[in-house]
Amino acid sequence: MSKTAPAKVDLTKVKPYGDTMNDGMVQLSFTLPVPYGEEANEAARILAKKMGLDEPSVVFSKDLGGYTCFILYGKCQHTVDYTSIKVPKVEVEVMDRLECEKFIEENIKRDVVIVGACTGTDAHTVGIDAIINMKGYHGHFGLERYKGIQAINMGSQVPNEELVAKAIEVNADAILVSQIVTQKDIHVQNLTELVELLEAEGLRDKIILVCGGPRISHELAQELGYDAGFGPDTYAENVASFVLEEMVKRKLV
Amino acid sequence: MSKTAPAKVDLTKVKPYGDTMNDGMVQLSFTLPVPYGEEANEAARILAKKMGLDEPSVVFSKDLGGYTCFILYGKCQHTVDYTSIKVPKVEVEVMDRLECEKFIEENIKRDVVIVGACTGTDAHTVGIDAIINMKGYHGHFGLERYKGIQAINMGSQVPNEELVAKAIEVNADAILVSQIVTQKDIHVQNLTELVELLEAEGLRDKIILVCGGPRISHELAQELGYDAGFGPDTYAENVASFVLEEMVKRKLV
Amino acid sequence: MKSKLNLDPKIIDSARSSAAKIAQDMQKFIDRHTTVSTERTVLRLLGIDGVDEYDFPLPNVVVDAIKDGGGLARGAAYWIGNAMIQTGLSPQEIAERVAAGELDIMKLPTASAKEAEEKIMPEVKKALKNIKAQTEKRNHYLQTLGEGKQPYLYVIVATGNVYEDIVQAQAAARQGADVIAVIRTTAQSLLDYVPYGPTTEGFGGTYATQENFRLMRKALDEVGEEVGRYIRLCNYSSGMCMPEIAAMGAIERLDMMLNDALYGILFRDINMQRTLVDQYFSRVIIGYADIIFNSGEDNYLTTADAYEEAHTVVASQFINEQFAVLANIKEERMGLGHAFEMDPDMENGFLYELAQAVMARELFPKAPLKYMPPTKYMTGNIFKGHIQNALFNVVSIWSGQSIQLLGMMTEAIHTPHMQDRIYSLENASYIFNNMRDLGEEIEFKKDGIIQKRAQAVLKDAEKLLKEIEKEGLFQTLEKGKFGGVKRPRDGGKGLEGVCVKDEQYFNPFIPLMLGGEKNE
Amino acid sequence: MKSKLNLDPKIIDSARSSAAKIAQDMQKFIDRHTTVSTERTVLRLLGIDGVDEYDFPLPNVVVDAIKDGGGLARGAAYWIGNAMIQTGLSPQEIAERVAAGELDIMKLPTASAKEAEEKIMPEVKKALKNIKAQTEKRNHYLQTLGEGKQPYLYVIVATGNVYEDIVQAQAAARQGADVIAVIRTTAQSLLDYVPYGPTTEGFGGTYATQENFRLMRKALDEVGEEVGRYIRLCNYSSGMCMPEIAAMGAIERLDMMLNDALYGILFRDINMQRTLVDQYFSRVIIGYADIIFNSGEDNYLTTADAYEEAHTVVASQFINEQFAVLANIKEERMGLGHAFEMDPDMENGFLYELAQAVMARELFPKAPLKYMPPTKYMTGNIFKGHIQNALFNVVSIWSGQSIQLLGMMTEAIHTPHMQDRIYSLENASYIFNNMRDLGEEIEFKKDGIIQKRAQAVLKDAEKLLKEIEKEGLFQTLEKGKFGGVKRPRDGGKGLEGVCVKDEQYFNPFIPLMLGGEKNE
Ligand code: B12
Ligand code: B12
Ligand SMILES: Cc1ncc(COP(=O)(O)O)c(C=O)c1O
Ligand SMILES: Cc1ncc(COP(=O)(O)O)c(C=O)c1O
Repeated sequence: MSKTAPAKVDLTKVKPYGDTMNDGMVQLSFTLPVPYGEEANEAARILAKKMGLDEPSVVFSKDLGGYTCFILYGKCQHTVDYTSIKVPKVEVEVMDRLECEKFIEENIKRDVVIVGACTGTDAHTVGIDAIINMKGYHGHFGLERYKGIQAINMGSQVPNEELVAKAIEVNADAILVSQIVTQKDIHVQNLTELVELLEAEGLRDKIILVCGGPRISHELAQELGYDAGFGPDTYAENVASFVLEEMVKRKLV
Repeated sequence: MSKTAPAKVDLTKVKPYGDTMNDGMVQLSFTLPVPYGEEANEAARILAKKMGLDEPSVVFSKDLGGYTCFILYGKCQHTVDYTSIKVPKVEVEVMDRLECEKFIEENIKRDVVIVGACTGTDAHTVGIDAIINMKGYHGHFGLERYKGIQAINMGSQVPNEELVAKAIEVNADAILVSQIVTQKDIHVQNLTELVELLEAEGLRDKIILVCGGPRISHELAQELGYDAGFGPDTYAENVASFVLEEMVKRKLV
Repeated sequence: MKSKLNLDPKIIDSARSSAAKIAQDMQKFIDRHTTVSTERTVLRLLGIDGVDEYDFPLPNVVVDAIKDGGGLARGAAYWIGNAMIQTGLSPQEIAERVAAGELDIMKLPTASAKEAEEKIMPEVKKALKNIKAQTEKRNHYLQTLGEGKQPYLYVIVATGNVYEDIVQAQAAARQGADVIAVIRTTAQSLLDYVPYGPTTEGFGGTYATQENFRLMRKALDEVGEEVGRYIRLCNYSSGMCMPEIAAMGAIERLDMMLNDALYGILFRDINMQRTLVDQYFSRVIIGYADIIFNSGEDNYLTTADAYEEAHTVVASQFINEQFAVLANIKEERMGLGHAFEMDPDMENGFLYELAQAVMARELFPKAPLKYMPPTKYMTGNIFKGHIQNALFNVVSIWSGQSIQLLGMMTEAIHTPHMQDRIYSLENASYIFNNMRDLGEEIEFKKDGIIQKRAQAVLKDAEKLLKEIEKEGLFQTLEKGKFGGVKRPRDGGKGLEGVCVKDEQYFNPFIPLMLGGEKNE
Repeated sequence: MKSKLNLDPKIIDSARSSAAKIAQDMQKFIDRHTTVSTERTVLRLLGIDGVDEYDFPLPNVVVDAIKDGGGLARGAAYWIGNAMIQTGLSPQEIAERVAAGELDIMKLPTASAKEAEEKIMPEVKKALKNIKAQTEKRNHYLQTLGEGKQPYLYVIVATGNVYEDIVQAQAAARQGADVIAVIRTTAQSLLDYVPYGPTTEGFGGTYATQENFRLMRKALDEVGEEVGRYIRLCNYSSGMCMPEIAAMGAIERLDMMLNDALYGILFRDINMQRTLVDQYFSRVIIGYADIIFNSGEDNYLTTADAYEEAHTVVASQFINEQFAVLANIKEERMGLGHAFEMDPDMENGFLYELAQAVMARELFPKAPLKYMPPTKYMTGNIFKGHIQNALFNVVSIWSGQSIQLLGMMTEAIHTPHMQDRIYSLENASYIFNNMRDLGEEIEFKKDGIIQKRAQAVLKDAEKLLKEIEKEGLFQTLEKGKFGGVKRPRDGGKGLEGVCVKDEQYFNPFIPLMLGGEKNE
């Protein structure tokens, strides 16, 4: 019985934690297109080893008829240097609704026009409604409720062309795009197409372009040429704060 | 709309199957000893990338207070050559109870003596009872029921020394060891110690040595110096068939 | 049977009678109109199939020609009958020539409506006979192979590739699935035509085409024989092509079809006039083909709150029931929809879900209720999600639901992977077996939380139905009473495909399907 | 309260009265005997602690000396009292000198028993005061911080390293755990001594040492204040050192202790005479310290069939209740054990589990029942396992259990990883909240499957108790009536530590704990 305290984490070499520091324990589940049996289990173990998991153990496998699914545990040997991680985040001081309204009054001094839509063939409006509609989400009012913001929700299944046309028509300061369906990266296509359209119209620099959805990160948004991206649990005030501060920053007031 | 049938599996390059051949989809769950947040998610993604998973996506993470647990999906890029897999298996024609009894009558012509125990500090007797006791398991009678086999179940928590002493005392043909607890590889220690004891007594070659338990594979058993290892869902007839045929093969009759 | 919820039969009757009036009122509107897709359906039933050189379906080519020629008000049946008389060609040949630009059926001499109807009657009868043969084949399978216990285990496949779907569907059937639904590709419901042939590319689903139906039907028959259980096939006929897809389903022996105009209006922004007219013919076909239809009330709870708006589901179920009555669908084929969508963090939420499910069972005792899993409050936490699905399964077996759409623990993440489906099947099979007779065993405390909740929801539903009875269904939809979604009467997609019938209009299938052959 | 199961009160009374006779009969045997661990416990309570140069605990050193000197029959209290009189040293000093070989307490002049008892009485009182102070501290916490709702969420930690355990225990408390149990290292229960100091190496569990208790208690008090909820600490006192560990638990303010001689006999092969004698003193301590004890009937169902042998659980619960009564434990502290262990593939298995759980609640209405999760039929399929645990949680909230040992989906694989525990807590918290008042709402059909099952099990339990009453408990255990495990009366570990008391024997703690100070 030694009497030492447990190992402290080395943040430059982080490993998964099962019940002991650095035991590396990871659970996996997947299916292989091979027939059920000992050989299938071995295939699963070999795969896990290739992933860098020591002592892979198939704790369950099941015959799916030509396919086999597995549950497997193993000890991950890779490490991550946590200290060197920098995640791009929307850099903005979040203001609540009243603060946003005051900000507009003081810094923008006119109505801000925002157009939003769920584009392409995507019919999932709950997300964009949560941001724009009066009622909002989880007790946070939507943009329609903001004095000084004129918000237009175009709803679902809006072609990018229509969205751009509307933005031009109302002279929008910002466009908000929602993308929920991500199968086969359809959102990436859709979002990219919008940027191209805006660029073709010479509008890209004059407008603040924001996207959101459960699989959208700020990083992805920036890669695709957006000013910001918002993921799950976003509220109107997050978006409003960003748009307003960005307008001032980019002198679009 | 192309009109081709889906990709057939290439068994030399098998990848996980989510909903399309070779999409590589794998689910992972683990904990990292880092505080909850975007950086933690990124750490999880980096780790997954090191495991060879493309497009790792953290679909859930939770704050455990200084620790964060994750659920993650990603696309495994490793492949396995299924065609080259050979799994060592207990090579035996499984005889049912009556066949075993006949085999003894015809080929051994005397009572076979088998001693079994759950060794070390392990108190899980259900497994060894399933193999040895009259009643058996899932409708398969245990060895006590076999005519021509004299089976002795020493029960749980049996020190290796006592087991060897008993085997000597009754002049056992085979020893059956059960190991259920595998925490910190205690079963490996325990099983190894028994082999060493038997070797020290000069008994190893004169006895058939078999182990079993939910985490025992034939491969592991052989590595540890056993003649065979049996995992989950073993019945008495599997063990009996092996022991009897091995006795004849090794001329221990 | 005594009501376990102590529901007041007078309120039930009152709600039902309001719903009947709402449906009858709408039926008057429906009876005056036809649509492009209704007419394309007539053509499909008459055997017109295939595509032109631009991959455009022949039924569309012909109906567009009729419409452009100003003849839609008389109905496609008339024009085909007339063309047959004038050219001596079969409907398919006529369509092909129209597509090739070789024939303008609007420029032919015109026979009387009666003559045209008589001319096509043999084709009509043939179509009906084929459909009946499919019904008999299904019955034969059911008698010889048998079927799974209720609640049926219903899973979806959605790879986009019909051949990949088949692999997964067969695997699921082997693991216990009773019903396989092939989810359509995103936005197919907005297409004003039905794609053609086998398809291998779709987003979040696979195109509904007749060939895909046929391929999957065959695969399920095969695996059904293998597992000794008839495996039902389901697809979607809501949307712009309601009756066409219903007809394809009837021809290819689908067993179940999602079919709900209200769904199209609210969740696909399809014009309400268009789709309510379409719905009628589609349901007549479904009724005739002995297909179970599934309505989409469950969807209301994805946009509105499941606790607050529970009564809208009940009200809509009553309306859907009455629409089905008018289309001569048997009670035993009315797969009215509802769902387990309350916030899992709600204290006693399970009790409210249970109250709702038992109530649905009592209100529609013979209906094969379609019970939808939690979706809205599913998260990336697949372990929690698996438990949410478990409670959903508990409510289902307890309350005696009929069709159990299996919840997938990955609902918030992706359309199901092969293993997701297997673990879901396991979840439901375990619970259904382990709790088999629970419903029989249990009584609810008089005036307890459960009874009171059910009574209150029923009362609210009755109230809403009375309002709708007064205002009419169109106006109700304009006000956003269902799912919190407002739709203008003249908005949405497809209004241009609606047309008022002229006096000579006829659709030879409807009368025969409703009463004629059916009861032969 | 009316029985929901329509249980016959006469049968209940009969079963209880048989159990009382069984316990009283055994108590006669107990009263005639003492054991080495009972005597070591007296020493520990008198303040003797620490180890000798070979890491051997001083209580063992002293009791071994007494035993070797032939003095065990008179009790360690006498010999210490006498040594105090003769040497003027404190108990701890005496022990240290014995260990150092400087003092042979068996060779000292001997005072009378009365004198010896008087001499140690101040030490005894001090010990009791310390324990009472801990009880008061617990009550204070409960009053100021409050506690979680029942069923308490009970999770285990088992890393082998007390510091690692602390990390995990605190994380679990933050995620909602109400009780933390530190599983002991494999086979500690077979050690005839209690290890000393903080420990960091164990297999499948962490050594139960007084220092480990203290460290964990402190950690839980801290996190309790952080989360605003008193977090209970549980450990195991079954085994070779039952009363010693109970005493350590009383001193370090454990709130719950697994404590069951039958468990030790059946599942650890500890000699029945030894452990039944030990159990008595351990329960007296537990009762005095206001600790909840947990009995181990759940274990029977891991070796015997849960459906067939359900009545043995009930019979054993009645016996454990009566043993507790004799040790002056309040009903409110009787954590009788039972479990959800039927084969998940059994049709209507849920109904039988529910019947059993509701019955346990009705038979022992005030007892903080300890309900154990599925273990035997757990497999490597963690998804299925998570659902098995969900149904277990459903039964628990429905039937009003008190202490919910959370099932881990990885039960068949490993002792819990940090995340396993979190997902289990989520599972139970979700279900308990979502079904909070279900039990209140539900009545069972008269003479339905559930009522009949409960009645039959109760009847069988009564019958078994009558048999045991006739044969005696020792003989019953020899016959393998519990858990299907047979144990000989003179077999197993530890018989050599049992000894018949002589007439001058005294244990100063028992009378005071039973009646004296307790009611002051
Ligand atoms: C409700 C729902 C529906 C409803 C939609 C009703 C409606 N009017 O919206 C109905 C029933 C119609 C539906 C249909 C379909 N659905 Co759907 N649906 C869902 C479901 C259950 C919930 C989505 C939701 O409402 N979330 C709640 C909102 C509040 O969250 P959110 O969208 O993430 O929004 C938040 C943030 O992301 C962010 N945000 C979102 N947008 C924006 C935009 C901006 C600018 C900003 C700043 C922020 C922001 O802020 C919001 C608030 O915090 C999900 C599963 C799930 N549990 O997630 C599946 C899901 C999204 N659906 C899916 C699919 C495939 C479909 C169908 C395509 C299926 C089919 N083939 O028929 C159809 C067709 C729809 C279509 N063409 O798009 C898949 C998508 C898979 C994928 N990853 O691609 C999911 C994940 C289900 C699944 N596992 O298959 N669905
Ligand atoms: C029942 C049980 C107990 C019972 C045991 C009663 C008894 N008399 O056996 C009790 C309650 C006493 C118990 C106690 C403990 N248990 Co326990 N227990 C289990 C449980 C629930 C089931 C095991 C079982 O009976 N399986 C059924 C049998 C039939 O299967 P089997 O053993 O695999 O045997 C089959 C094959 O493996 C094979 N086989 C097995 N042996 C042999 C031998 C030969 C020669 C052959 C040919 C074949 C063969 O054939 C058998 C039939 O097909 C498992 C969890 C689980 N669901 O698996 C935990 C489990 C095994 N226990 C565990 C632990 C840690 C303990 C404790 C150490 C906890 C503690 N610290 O107090 C204690 C102490 C026990 C000890 N010292 O060993 C862990 C082990 C973790 C690990 N991997 O190391 C498990 C996995 C639970 C967990 N997640 O923590 N346990
Ligand atoms: C009634 C009904 N029809 C159709 C659908 C699906 O239609 P689409 O193919 O438009 O997504 C649903 C979806 O949930 C539905 O509930
Ligand atoms: C009553 C009782 N005591 C003790 C234990 C554990 O004891 P051990 O430390 O011997 O494993 C258990 C285990 O489940 C139990 O039920």
